[in-house]
Amino acid sequence: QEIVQFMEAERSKAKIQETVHTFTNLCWNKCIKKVNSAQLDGSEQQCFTDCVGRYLDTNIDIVKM
Amino acid sequence: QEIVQFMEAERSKAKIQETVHTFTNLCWNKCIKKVNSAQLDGSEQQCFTDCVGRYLDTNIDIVKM
Amino acid sequence: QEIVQFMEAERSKAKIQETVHTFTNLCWNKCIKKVNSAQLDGSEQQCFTDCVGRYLDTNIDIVKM
Amino acid sequence: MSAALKDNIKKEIAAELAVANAQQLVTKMTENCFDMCVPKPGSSLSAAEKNCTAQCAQKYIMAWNLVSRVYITKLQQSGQR
Amino acid sequence: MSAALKDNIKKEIAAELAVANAQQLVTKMTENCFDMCVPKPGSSLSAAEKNCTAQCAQKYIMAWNLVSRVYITKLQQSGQR
Amino acid sequence: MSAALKDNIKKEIAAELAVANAQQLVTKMTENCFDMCVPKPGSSLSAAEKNCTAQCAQKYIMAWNLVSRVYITKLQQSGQR
Repeated sequence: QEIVQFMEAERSKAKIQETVHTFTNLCWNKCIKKVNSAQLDGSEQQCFTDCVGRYLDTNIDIVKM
Repeated sequence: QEIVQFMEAERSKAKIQETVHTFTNLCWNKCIKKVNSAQLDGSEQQCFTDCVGRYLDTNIDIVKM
Repeated sequence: QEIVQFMEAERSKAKIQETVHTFTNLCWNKCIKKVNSAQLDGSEQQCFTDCVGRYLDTNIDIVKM
Repeated sequence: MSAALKDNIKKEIAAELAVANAQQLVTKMTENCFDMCVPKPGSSLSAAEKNCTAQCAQKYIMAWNLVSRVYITKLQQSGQR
Repeated sequence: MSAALKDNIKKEIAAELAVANAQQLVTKMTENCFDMCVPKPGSSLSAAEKNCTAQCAQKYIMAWNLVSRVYITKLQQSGQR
Repeated sequence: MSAALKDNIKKEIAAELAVANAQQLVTKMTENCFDMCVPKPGSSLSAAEKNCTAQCAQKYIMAWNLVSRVYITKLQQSGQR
């Protein structure tokens, strides 16, 4: 059962990573209009942080409705 | 076999619901430009009805080609 | 094992076709702005050819990074 | 298999389908309403954004129900299943 | 297994793949051509919309075939499979 | 099962997940960076397009890592798993 437990943990990790892919793609479209450097500048970082936060807030508000 | 039959029926229901999700999303983008109320007004209702209808017509025309 | 081999070949064919669907859709959005004829004219053909080529180049550059 | 057991299995299958359908609906609603109501996410949802999201979600459910009715009617008319 | 049976199985597998591929093509064509040719759906398809859709669908198939040729050539050049 | 065998199985499972995740990341990066950096594909990638793609890819990875940190923090705060 140690292996089964490990697989469960990996599966939940995979699910989280899948969501991270979805959010990165969605927030990329909102936050990055063009590419000027290889870095995320301060306002871009803020935009991604806010984008994920507000998306989750929106999701919670909708589920609670 | 009663259970098998029931599962078949549920599966075909799930397939229909999946199509309804696809159509709602697609027609939402065509019919709703901004949100002013919690209702679907008359012209929005007409737009969704026409969107589903013409999408199916287009699909049939393409298959018949 | 003849059947197994055949299935492998078919599966790899299916994977290629899946990629062709993805590329056709992606390049359609880049290359076709409106429909004036049932043919692909010369510049549209060039656009699809370049679109697939440059997409693969971009993919290779990213993987090599 | 007893009739009671069969009923239980049916209920479980139906419930699982209903949950999957509801999750899909919530995901699509969130995607579309976030996109429409929160174009520039800030440090918290404003009252206007919350209001827009709530209206949008209700509208989305109404649209889903309408599309469902229209599609099922079309399926029945064309005799497809 | 007899050669005839093997052949039958192969044909069935190939047919299933071909059907799945054709369905995927029809779905993508319908999505893209509906989007392009029917921007504002009305109570029925107009002659112009029907004409656009027919041209669009033929164009889409030509594009699919071209992309397929280009991609397979690239795969062969790079020695990948 | 021996501890060594268990360890091997775990390593294989973890490696498979890591590969799937990396492939998904490369696919999404290619899609988004090609879309942004190569609006009109020509006969080869220009220096400017290659430069844009390289910067875009690094930016995308930084964005992925940031989103991952933010999302996991939110999950922990809400006590969900």
